[in-house]
Amino acid sequence: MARTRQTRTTDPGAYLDAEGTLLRELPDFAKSRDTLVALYSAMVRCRTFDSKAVALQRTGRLGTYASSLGQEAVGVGVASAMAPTDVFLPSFREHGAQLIRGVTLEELFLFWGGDERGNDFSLPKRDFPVCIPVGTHFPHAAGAALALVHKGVPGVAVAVGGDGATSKGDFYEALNLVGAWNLPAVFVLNNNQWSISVRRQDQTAAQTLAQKAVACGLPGEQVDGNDVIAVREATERALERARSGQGGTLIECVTYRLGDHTTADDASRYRDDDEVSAQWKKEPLVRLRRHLTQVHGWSKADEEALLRTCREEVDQAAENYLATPPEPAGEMLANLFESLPRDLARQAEELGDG
Amino acid sequence: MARTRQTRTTDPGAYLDAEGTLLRELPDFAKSRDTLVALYSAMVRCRTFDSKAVALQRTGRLGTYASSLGQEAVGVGVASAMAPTDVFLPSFREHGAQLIRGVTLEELFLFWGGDERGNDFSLPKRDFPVCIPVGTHFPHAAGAALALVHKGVPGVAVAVGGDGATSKGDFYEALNLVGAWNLPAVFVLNNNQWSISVRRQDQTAAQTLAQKAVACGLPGEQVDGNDVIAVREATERALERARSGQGGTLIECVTYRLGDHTTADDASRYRDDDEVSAQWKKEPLVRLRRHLTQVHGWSKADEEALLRTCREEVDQAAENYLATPPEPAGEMLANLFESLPRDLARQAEELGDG
Amino acid sequence: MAEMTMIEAVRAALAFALEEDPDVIIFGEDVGIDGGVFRATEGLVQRFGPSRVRDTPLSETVIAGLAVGASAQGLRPVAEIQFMGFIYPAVDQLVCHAARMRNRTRGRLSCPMVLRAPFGGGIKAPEHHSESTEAMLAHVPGLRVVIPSSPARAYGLLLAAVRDPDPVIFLEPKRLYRATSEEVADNGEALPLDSAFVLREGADVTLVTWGAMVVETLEAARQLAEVEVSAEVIDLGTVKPYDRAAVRTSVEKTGRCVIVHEAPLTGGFGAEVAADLAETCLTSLLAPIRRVAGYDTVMPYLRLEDRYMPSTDRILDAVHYVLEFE
Amino acid sequence: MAEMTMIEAVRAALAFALEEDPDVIIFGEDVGIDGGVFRATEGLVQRFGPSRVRDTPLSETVIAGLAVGASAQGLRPVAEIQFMGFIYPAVDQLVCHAARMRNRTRGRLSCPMVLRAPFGGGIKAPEHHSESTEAMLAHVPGLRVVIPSSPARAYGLLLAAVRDPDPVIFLEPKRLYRATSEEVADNGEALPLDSAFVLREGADVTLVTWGAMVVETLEAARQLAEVEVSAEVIDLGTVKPYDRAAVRTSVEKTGRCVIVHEAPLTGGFGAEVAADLAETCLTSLLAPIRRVAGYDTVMPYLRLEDRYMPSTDRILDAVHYVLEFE
Ligand SMILES: Cc1ncc(C[n+]2csc(CCOP(=O)(O)OP(=O)(O)O)c2C)c(N)n1
Ligand SMILES: Cc1ncc(C[n+]2csc(CCOP(=O)(O)OP(=O)(O)O)c2C)c(N)n1
Ligand SMILES: [Mg+2]
Ligand SMILES: [Mg+2]
Repeated sequence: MARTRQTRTTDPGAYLDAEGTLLRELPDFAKSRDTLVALYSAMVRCRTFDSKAVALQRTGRLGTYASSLGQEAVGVGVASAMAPTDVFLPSFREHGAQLIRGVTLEELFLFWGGDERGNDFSLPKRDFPVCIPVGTHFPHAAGAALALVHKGVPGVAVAVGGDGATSKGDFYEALNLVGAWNLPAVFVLNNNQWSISVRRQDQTAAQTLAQKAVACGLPGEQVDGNDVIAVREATERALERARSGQGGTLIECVTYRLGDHTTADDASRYRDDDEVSAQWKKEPLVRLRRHLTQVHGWSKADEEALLRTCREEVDQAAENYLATPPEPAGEMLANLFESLPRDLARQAEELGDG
Repeated sequence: MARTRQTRTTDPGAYLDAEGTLLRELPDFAKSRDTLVALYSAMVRCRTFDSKAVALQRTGRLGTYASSLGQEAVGVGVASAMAPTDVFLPSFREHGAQLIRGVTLEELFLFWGGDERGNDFSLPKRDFPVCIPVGTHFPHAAGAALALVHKGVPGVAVAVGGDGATSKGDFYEALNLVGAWNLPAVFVLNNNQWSISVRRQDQTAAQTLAQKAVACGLPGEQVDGNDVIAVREATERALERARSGQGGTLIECVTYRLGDHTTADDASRYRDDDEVSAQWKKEPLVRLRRHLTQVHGWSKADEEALLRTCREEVDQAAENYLATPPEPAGEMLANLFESLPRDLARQAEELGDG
Repeated sequence: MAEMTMIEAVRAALAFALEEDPDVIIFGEDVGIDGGVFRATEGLVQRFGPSRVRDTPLSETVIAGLAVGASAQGLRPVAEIQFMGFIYPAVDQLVCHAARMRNRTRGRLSCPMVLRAPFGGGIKAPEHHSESTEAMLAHVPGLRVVIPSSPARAYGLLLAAVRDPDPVIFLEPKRLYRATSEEVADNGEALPLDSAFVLREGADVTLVTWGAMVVETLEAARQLAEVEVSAEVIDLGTVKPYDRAAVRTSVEKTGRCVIVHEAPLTGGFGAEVAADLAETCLTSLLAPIRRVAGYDTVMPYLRLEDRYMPSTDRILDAVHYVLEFE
Repeated sequence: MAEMTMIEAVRAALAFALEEDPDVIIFGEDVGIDGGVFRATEGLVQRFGPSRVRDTPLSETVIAGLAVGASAQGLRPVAEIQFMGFIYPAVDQLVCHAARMRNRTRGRLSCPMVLRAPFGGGIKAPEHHSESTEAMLAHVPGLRVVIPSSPARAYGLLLAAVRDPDPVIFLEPKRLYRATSEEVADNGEALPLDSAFVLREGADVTLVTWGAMVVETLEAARQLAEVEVSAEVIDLGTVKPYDRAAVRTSVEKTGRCVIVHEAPLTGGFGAEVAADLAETCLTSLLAPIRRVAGYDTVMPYLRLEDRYMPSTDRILDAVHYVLEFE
């Protein structure tokens, strides 16, 4: 069992710069127009969902919502590298990844609208629901990885968390276990520079978040989290390592939260517009669109068609969500255990079916 | 605020090898015969206490006990570097350090004999009592360091824990806070290779425990934990850094647990005698005695006198402990709050004074 | 005197405490420039500086452990847990250290710390942002658990908590943060801990409650008055150790008792109140003791939240049951 | 049939479970070659191999979280927490995930996991090695809390826990591990969860208890029989959800009830049992309900431990009080 302990602490690797200029040779998958269009479309779809969700929340038709504006490349890059047999464990900002995994837009709306049925995914049957407590899903990823090994499934458990999550013991304990047991798990850090109002540099004195892997004896790598190609490429390599029995990897994706923390937050209380404006120049969609335009003949018409499709799809899903009546109240008890304990019969009766 | 992120991963630094041969130039303090004799005496005193405690436990006159046999250099090296205004936070195996800090032998016996008065130290008034849950005292050390800064006391909080403790989130979260807030705290790891029956290498894939500091952006250093001079020297440097506002340090002391985990454990269930015998050759007392003998004319008579003094002192303390009647049962309630809440009056009455 | 909401009262008490005692410090997630997600600490870092009001990394274990260490060394930390749903990583430090430092050292060290946390449902927040698990902490010997139910009580009890020589868990019903405002004198006067508040006197039935449920309970009492039923309403204020005498005295007078809390029924703190009455007031009881509580299930997501929360109607049903019991 | 102590019965049940279901795995601190500090897993790693029986690093949070993740993906982990005093870092994972995975995903994922922990006092162990905080966990909706009180019940209930489709906290009274032995058929037969055990029938008073206190309670019943008092002894077995009907039926018959537990009185699970009776059996009650429990303080170090633990004498005092009450 070889253990690499190298950690890149140089500038995060990117293939495309903010202008969409090629910085180095693309990995094979990124030479295909279809693949790049798929990645780009997934990011656009995610952003469309985000803005609809914020709009619904603002008009009182959705609960508190955490937008992934500006960070779409992380979820899309990670999930696009994964296989169906892998298990995905999202934090609350990985809509882009969930959509690629097959969670429907309607399910996402239901979840954020405060309906548990939004977690009853029709497709990625074994993916975990959104984890609201920060960082507690990293141990689950270790457990999922253990189950995959035990069942002989060649899958990998992939968990995504934020920069703030790296301060939680759960993150460290789980990463340490992944190292000690050489489990097929990949932990991805969506480092968007902020944990609500706390800056990345006030969260930890570590120079990079990737170097936290050193504490647990496994490789850590920092990539440009605004370059979907870089994210996907790093994830592919980590998955390959894990699948071939070489154990876990920590990937830090350096990006930026362009929006408020959630719809309940007002980021102008604690950060300058200037900082945000500067970051807008580096956001992930534009650079890929430029590359697509320059190299693959992506046209204005292509762009408009894509936006229209996404909008229609999202609007339709929102309508379906809004038309879904709440569950009967009895469901809150009916789903607690596989079968209702005798002790709860009276309460179930009181709650009734309506 | 300069942050060093260098971590030695070479062989742990030592001044004396197992034979007592000098490996490099001694630090100034270790050129003084008096200082070395004091260090040696403290280790002998600790070992004498250990064997008495084990004997008392075996004859049913003490509770479960954790001996520090073979690891005396860690506690003695660390505590001898500390100032009275520093705050010490021990795990359950740092009797050597506690004794130097001024905790009395009798208090130690009382504590291990199951009497809370053993934590009511007459001397190091602000030192923490032994921490039984593994690793939970590291956050306290961060808090103590914060209090020292806040009160303008030029002290440092020093916590010692085991190799097993490095797997706890408390350790990591606290070390991360020390890094992020640049607090005057030193975390010492007493790496005795075992966490009950779990080997150091099964605890974490990290090559060294010292390198865990990399995750938190502060310096980590590995020293030979069987060389009291090396431990003290590293601690002095770390204390100096902390006192001058440069923040915390992680020190890993590489040593070996020669005895059972506690008197409730039987280490022969999980490790070979051969391994233990080999380690006996490296234990910390012999090498310093050889050095004292070779360089400072430490004589057989000196040795015998020391052993006798220690034995007498320890026996006397044990007698005093055994002669101390248990507290009145009412104390268990009387000390819960500063003053007894009305609600507990009936229970206090029921318990009575006897 | 100034008109204050509960969140303003909390902030005023914190400012008063910071002002009066240099050893008082505040820390937690986003308590600095952001002023806390509910704005309890708004303006405090500007006024008292970042050494008194500090943002921590995102680690509840370390927040609690830091408070233990700092308080044991002479500070008076007032730490914030952002939502009670995230208090569990702090429980180990509370149970194993904060609650017992004084006992274990026979008074040599102690933990005069306060851990504040917004709690309870009713604001349609995301998962884990709405639970009420005061009973778990109220079972821990050595902890005080205090729950205010009005701006004035928040102000007075929080000051008492900060000045108390022992650890206090201070749970703030977030549903009440901005629900109403009242005149509060920002004069540094504390209210006594361990004493219940009789919010309304009555003769026919005793309603015992705490936290946000005080609202529904008072409303029930008001509606009962319309039908000539006189209900006494007791707000425990301090849940642990609670004012057993006040509850007993009331039930001895009324002979009937309904206990109301938002937390799940089974093992909720209402069980303790009922059990105490079943031991000490049995002969005064004219009817069974009813508890109106949350259901024994996970607090549902927001669409069903209203169906989970005890309502005035459920309280009235229980009152009528005990009134009509023969 | 073989004569077994409780620890042997636990081991036999674990071995049976490992044998019958390849998805059962065991992990925890020192559960491998060491066989667990109490030897519950002795010989299992040799028999089933290190992929079924694994030593974890020293991290209770990760032990619980690992169990959540593994069980949600189809394994049936039986994890060990070395002592209940170290369970608190696992509480967050239990409350926030294990207890609600099924509810939150509407049944898509669930956590068929068991968390075993030795608990309770009476063996003169060091600090934190002797507490009983079952009430904290019993308040959490979605968790089952099971406590055996004899070798046969340990065997049958543990097998039921492992086979149960939902999370079970299995607390083993360590004082009973080697206290007695009895014939246990190692035939894989489980005992029903959620059902109380009537250990002794009686007509004059109902004694409700669980865990190690069953010993003192049965002894009290024996002594009462000598003075012609017939006590019914009920062992809850499963504390949450508990068999309310069994307790009610008994108290309706006897009219008197004493509840015995080792945990501190206030907010202990005995409060729930008393509260339920105060609601449902008031008219049958001939006397106040007494609780005999640990004091509301930190479990003392070993020298005063005996003074803390509820004794047969304290139980008898309470029984005489309720018998003589008028
Ligand atoms: C354990 C826990 N503590 C506090 C919170 C409240 N909270 C929600 S998100 C958040 C910040 C998370 O920051 P980060 O991990 O960087 O993720 P981001 O929101 O930036 O994606 C906090 C403090 C929580 N959800 N869980
Ligand atoms: C949180 C916690 N879990 C489990 C235990 C039981 N336990 C006591 S010591 C120990 C091993 C500690 O190993 P290490 O940190 O290396 O210290 P050492 O005993 O070797 O000095 C364990 C598991 C404990 N005391 N605390
Ligand atoms: Mg972030
Ligand atoms: Mg060790």
